Amino acid sequence: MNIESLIFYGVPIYLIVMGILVILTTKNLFKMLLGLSIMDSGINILIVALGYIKGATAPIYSRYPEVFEKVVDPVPQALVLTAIVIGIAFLGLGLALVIRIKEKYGTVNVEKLKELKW
Amino acid sequence: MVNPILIIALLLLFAFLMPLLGLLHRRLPAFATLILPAFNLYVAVNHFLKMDFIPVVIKTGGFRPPFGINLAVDHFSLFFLILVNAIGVFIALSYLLEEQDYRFHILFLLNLLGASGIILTGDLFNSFVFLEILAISSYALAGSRKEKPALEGAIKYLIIGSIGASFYLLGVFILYKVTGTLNIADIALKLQNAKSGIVYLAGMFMLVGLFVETELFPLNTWAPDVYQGAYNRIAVQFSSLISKAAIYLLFRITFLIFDDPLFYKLLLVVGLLTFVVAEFNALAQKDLKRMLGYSSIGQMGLAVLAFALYGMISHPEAFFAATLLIVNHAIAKALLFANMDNMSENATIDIRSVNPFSSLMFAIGALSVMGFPFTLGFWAKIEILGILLRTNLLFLFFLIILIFMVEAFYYFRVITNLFRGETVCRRLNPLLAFSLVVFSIFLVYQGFYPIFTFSWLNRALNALLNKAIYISIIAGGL
Amino acid sequence: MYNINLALLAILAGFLTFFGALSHRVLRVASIVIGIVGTLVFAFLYLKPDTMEFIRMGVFAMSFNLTDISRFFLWIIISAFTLSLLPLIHEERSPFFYLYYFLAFGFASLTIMANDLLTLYMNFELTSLAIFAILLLGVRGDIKKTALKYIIYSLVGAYFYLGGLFIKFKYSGNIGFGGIQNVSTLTQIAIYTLLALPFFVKIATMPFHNWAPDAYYSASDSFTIFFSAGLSKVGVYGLVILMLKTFAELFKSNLYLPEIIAWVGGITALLGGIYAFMSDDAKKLLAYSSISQLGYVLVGLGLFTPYSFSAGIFHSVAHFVFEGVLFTTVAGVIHRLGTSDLRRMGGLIKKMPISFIGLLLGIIAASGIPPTIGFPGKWLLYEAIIMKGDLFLVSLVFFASITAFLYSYKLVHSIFLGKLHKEHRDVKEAPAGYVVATIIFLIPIIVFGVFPGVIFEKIYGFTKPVFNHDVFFTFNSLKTQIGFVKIPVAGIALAAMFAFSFILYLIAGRSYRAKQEDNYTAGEWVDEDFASHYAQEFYGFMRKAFGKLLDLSAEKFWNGVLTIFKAFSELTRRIYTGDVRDYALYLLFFLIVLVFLVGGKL
Amino acid sequence: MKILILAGYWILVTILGLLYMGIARKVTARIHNRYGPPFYQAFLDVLKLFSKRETASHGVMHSLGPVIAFAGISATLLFMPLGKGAPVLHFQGDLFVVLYLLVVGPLGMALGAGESNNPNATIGIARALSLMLGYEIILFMATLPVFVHYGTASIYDVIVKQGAFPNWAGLKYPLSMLGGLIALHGLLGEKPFDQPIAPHEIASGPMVEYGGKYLGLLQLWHAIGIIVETGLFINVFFGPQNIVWFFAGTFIVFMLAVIVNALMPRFRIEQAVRFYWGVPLILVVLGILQYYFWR
Repeated sequence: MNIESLIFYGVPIYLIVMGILVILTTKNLFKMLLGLSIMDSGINILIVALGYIKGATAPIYSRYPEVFEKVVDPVPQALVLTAIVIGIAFLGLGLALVIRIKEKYGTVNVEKLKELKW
Repeated sequence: MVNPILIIALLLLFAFLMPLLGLLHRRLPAFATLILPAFNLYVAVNHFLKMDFIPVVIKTGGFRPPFGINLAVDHFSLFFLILVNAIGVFIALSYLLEEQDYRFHILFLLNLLGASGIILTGDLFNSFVFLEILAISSYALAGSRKEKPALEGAIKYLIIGSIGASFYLLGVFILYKVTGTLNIADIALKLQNAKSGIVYLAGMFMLVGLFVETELFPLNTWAPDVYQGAYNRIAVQFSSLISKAAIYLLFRITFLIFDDPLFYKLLLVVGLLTFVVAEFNALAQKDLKRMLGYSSIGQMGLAVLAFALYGMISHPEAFFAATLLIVNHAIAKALLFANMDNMSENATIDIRSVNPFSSLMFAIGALSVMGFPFTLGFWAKIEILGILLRTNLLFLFFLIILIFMVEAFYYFRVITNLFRGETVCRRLNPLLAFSLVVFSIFLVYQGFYPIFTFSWLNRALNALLNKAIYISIIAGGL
Repeated sequence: MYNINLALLAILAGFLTFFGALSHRVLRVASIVIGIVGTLVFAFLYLKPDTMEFIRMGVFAMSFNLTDISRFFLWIIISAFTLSLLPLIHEERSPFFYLYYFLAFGFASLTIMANDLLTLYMNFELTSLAIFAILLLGVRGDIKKTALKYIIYSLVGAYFYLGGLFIKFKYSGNIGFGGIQNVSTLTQIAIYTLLALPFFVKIATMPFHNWAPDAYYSASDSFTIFFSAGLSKVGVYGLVILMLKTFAELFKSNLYLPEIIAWVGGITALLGGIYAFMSDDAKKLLAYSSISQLGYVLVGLGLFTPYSFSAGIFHSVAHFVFEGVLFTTVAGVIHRLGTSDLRRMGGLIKKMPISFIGLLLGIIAASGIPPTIGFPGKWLLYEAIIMKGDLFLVSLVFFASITAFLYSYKLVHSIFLGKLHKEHRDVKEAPAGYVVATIIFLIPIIVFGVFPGVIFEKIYGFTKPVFNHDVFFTFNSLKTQIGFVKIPVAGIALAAMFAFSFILYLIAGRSYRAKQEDNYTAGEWVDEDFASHYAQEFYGFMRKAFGKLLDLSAEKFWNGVLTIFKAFSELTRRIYTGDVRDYALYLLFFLIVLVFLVGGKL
Repeated sequence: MKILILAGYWILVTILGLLYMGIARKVTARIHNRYGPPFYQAFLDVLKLFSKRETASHGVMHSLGPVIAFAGISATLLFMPLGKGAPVLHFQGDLFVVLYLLVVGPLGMALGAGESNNPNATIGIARALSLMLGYEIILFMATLPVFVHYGTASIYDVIVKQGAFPNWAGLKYPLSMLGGLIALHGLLGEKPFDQPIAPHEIASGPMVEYGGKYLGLLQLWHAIGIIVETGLFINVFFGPQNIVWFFAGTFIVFMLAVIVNALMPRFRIEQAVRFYWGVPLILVVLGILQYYFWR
């Protein structure tokens, strides 16, 4: 386990765990969404890290075939780009919902959001 | 034949055009939401009838599979496409005259887009994108009713759903990392013989994402809240459209990629748990919609259970039962939830004032869900009991029968109350009434003479079962 | 003309009556009459043995066959149905009621014509559903609870039946009525129990009888005629067909199963009788009497000797006749009085003489006194049990038959004898429909009572192939290895002695008509308001004699079962705490479990 | 011819029955240390009752009740063999015919008494019917092993098959015989089982509203009833080989009952029923077990 892989894998996993911990512990809905976002970022970073090839360059189309051997896999990055967009969409929607909830309930405390249960 | 890619394209186009249409005429968006699923339905049926059993690959951007994003169309996906779009037509038609913001129609179209996309796509990452489109529009739809319960349900769904979706993405990526491709058929081809442990892990991650959408225990915690809180038409969408598209994906990738006893066992246990817990919970409910929601969950569990029995008996009857159950449930639950519009708001199981028409519709829907003879549900029940008996698990067999009794109890409790209540004739939405009648007639007619459903289902399942052809045609890049 | 067109005809007539009832009273009556005539004409002209099938799906085809057995029971149902329609003419009900009524008949007849277990199941379920709908249109009592109870009992039975059907299919490879080979006895018994359960429920065998008193009590009065006299025969038919066609070998070879079933029947007969004479409502009393009498039928069928089996089937015919007349006359009385409470009736003999005669002969038949239709079945049943050698069972059955005297007398006394209440002074005889039905019912009570051989001959037709036994009857006498009875002799002896003592009565001086209040009252003055009708707590002292026995309640038991289910559901629903953090935790746990699942493979 | 013989037997039984009743009154009186009426008092009673000029009736059923009662018991008599060789209708029916015909009489009387609108009458009948739950089953279970032992349900066949003294069924099945005797006591309605009549309580119950010819018919019914009921017991357990034995047997059994009657107080009705479900039930169950295990 070298320092590189520690950063590559440790950081995103740390982020994922932190995100989940935030979701599990906070009472604040807003913070919960932040936790979700953190977790999302962690997963995105993990994907990018997994797709990285050491010493390779960006996967930009080139006329010189020798460049192809040294580019990283473009697919994970494309995936992550899409995932980021999706993440933003859900975060925006979630925040909108939180605002609505604040209007209706007067609070963003999840413990107060237990009208529907059992 | 019309290119199925148009389904996705047109849905997306009109979703963007909605504000414009809304400017032209306030009724125009509603009509657009009717015409699009109707068009989709036409395309799907057309393909279903004219296609032979070989799946068709629709290339996008000129790449041949396994490169590029492509649509893989066979009878199985078309069957689900027909189902989903039929429900879409049903919803759009029923609520054609209802005053709604155009933004609502955008969400509806996006939802339909997500569902259709999941069903049509042949690409794993693409499926993730469509799943997210489906999910996000669902969150919005669930919260579209600006009432406390709806918002509460929506935010719960949003949180659980996005955690699940993140893991789905992770799973997809791990698969990509192992196989180097995102094409479902290609992945299946490469994983056909050797599956390493990491593939199992990927599968589990993906299943977590899918279980949320297919409302399986213990990830279905959001579902009853959404069913209870959302508009009735949204509840219809959840029970008959969203979860059905998700279960298609579950079936497809489980059978195609993770065709392994471990997965079937997992699905069996999860399906059974879902079924048992949900049906028992329904027994204890006071709120009618919540009860129906639990019943929906239970039916999904039963369908997954039936599907998972394939791992034990290796007989296509398992798929047949599962799919038949899904069809029956989609239609019957659409009937039940849409019918809730004719009843008083926040109806409890002790509902009293109701008009005779909606009582009748409720009864037909409930009888079909229960699997009463001469409804479509009867055949589903027969098939499920049949495959359960094939497994020699007599305990399971009788457990399911016992749960059927529980189900009968809580449904008949409501039916009893409905038919004894003093009748108050509320004004019926004529279009809704029309579609309810069409669906109930379908259920009863197919109960008498299910040849139509059976033959279409058989065609669909032939396509699913011919895994080798699917893989060779699509991954082979013909 | 297919036989199943009978059901189609009934459904058609049901819709006709539905629209008739919607429009005008006269049209309603006319369409009911059309229903009666149509059913009878079809039954007489077109019922013939044939088989047909449609909707073939894999191993399943919906098939119908009018065998001798089905024809026998079909005739009972047709008779009960048409006769119960006569009183129905006078009942003004919701249009749907008539529709369901005809539907119940249609599906019941299809059930009986079914040629395989699944077809039988489908039509049986729909019969239950139609009855459920009728019960929802009940007239008194806790209707919702009653209807729910009925359908749940029926469905529980039916679902077990479905389970049994599949297991039978697994072992025998078909869902016809054919037997099962090469299967252990225990499995066969299990399959039989599952398959027979809905029919036990239908004939209200204890402990599955709870729905019956409530259902009979709350249902419309003319429907109960059909319900008890006709529809319960669907259950009897089911048991008969299972025993004769599917499990004949099992019943012949197994020592314990026949005994157990017969004992269940005997206990049902006894407890049904006891509950009958302890109940204070006419309809509930009759309901329990119906349960009790069907208990004898079950004893006969269960014991599975040629004599007992014939006796059981004969007694089910008798049950149809006397329960029919009892329910008809009681329905007439309730129609006039507006109450079914025995404590609020009394002294109607002068007001409703024909109903009285009907009820009297009904209870005589129910008690099994010769020469009525109740006698031959019971006689043969006793002899059969004695021949089988189970002396305790025959004692039990005899004990049960004594209870029949108690509830019979309570019924007839509380309604027709004793003091006429003031407010009933202007009560008239029951309307024509009731009277006509009563009179028609009375004919078979006597005719088949004196000449039981007519029915036994039909029964012999389908028991012969199974038991291969000799003819034990002539048209008016029965003979077993241990006994013999020539019923007309008993009848003639009774009649002659009656004539003689009547002459004695005539020549012995006049009698004058005393007023009702003109009584021996130990010196007290009695006027019209004096409450001298003994109907409250008629057998109240028996409460002390029975002690704890009356506290035995199947209802409590089943409620306990339901409570367990509900408690379990209260437990499972706690999983859904409503807190989204818990939900996230579940997700995480589930994920960890999944990871552990694949842990070994990593 | 046959009918004449039947009629002769019927008249004989009626006369003897009335005689038994008279003697019973005498015996009871002597036990009570009274002088008592003459032994032919019952005849006088019946004659007197039938010669009454006018009788009160409460309605058709009230009038017909005693008629049916008398007809029922008479018809039963025709099916009851009077010992071996007595030509009656026994070959046309067996035990169960007798048991069910035996009910016609009480039923008729119950119907008649019911119409009288006197609660005492109905109470008496309710008690009588309830008491049946006690003794009938005991009587039935007592006779059962005997019938099964001889493989027949015909009373006459039982008489013929068991033969004379040492072969009496009552000696083969003493426990059943004892149970049967106790049951017979209830059947006869003697104390402590006279709750249906209970003169001091409910004014002789069902008979309360009857007088004149109705009571006369009921007296005749009672007279025949005594012979039929005790006769059933005698026929089954002591196989009387000729008609003299039959009447002697019935007389002895009846006198036994009368003596017990004279000495006993009365049970409450539920006590009486419960009494039958106690010791007598055990006796007859043992009798049946004896048939199974120690024939």
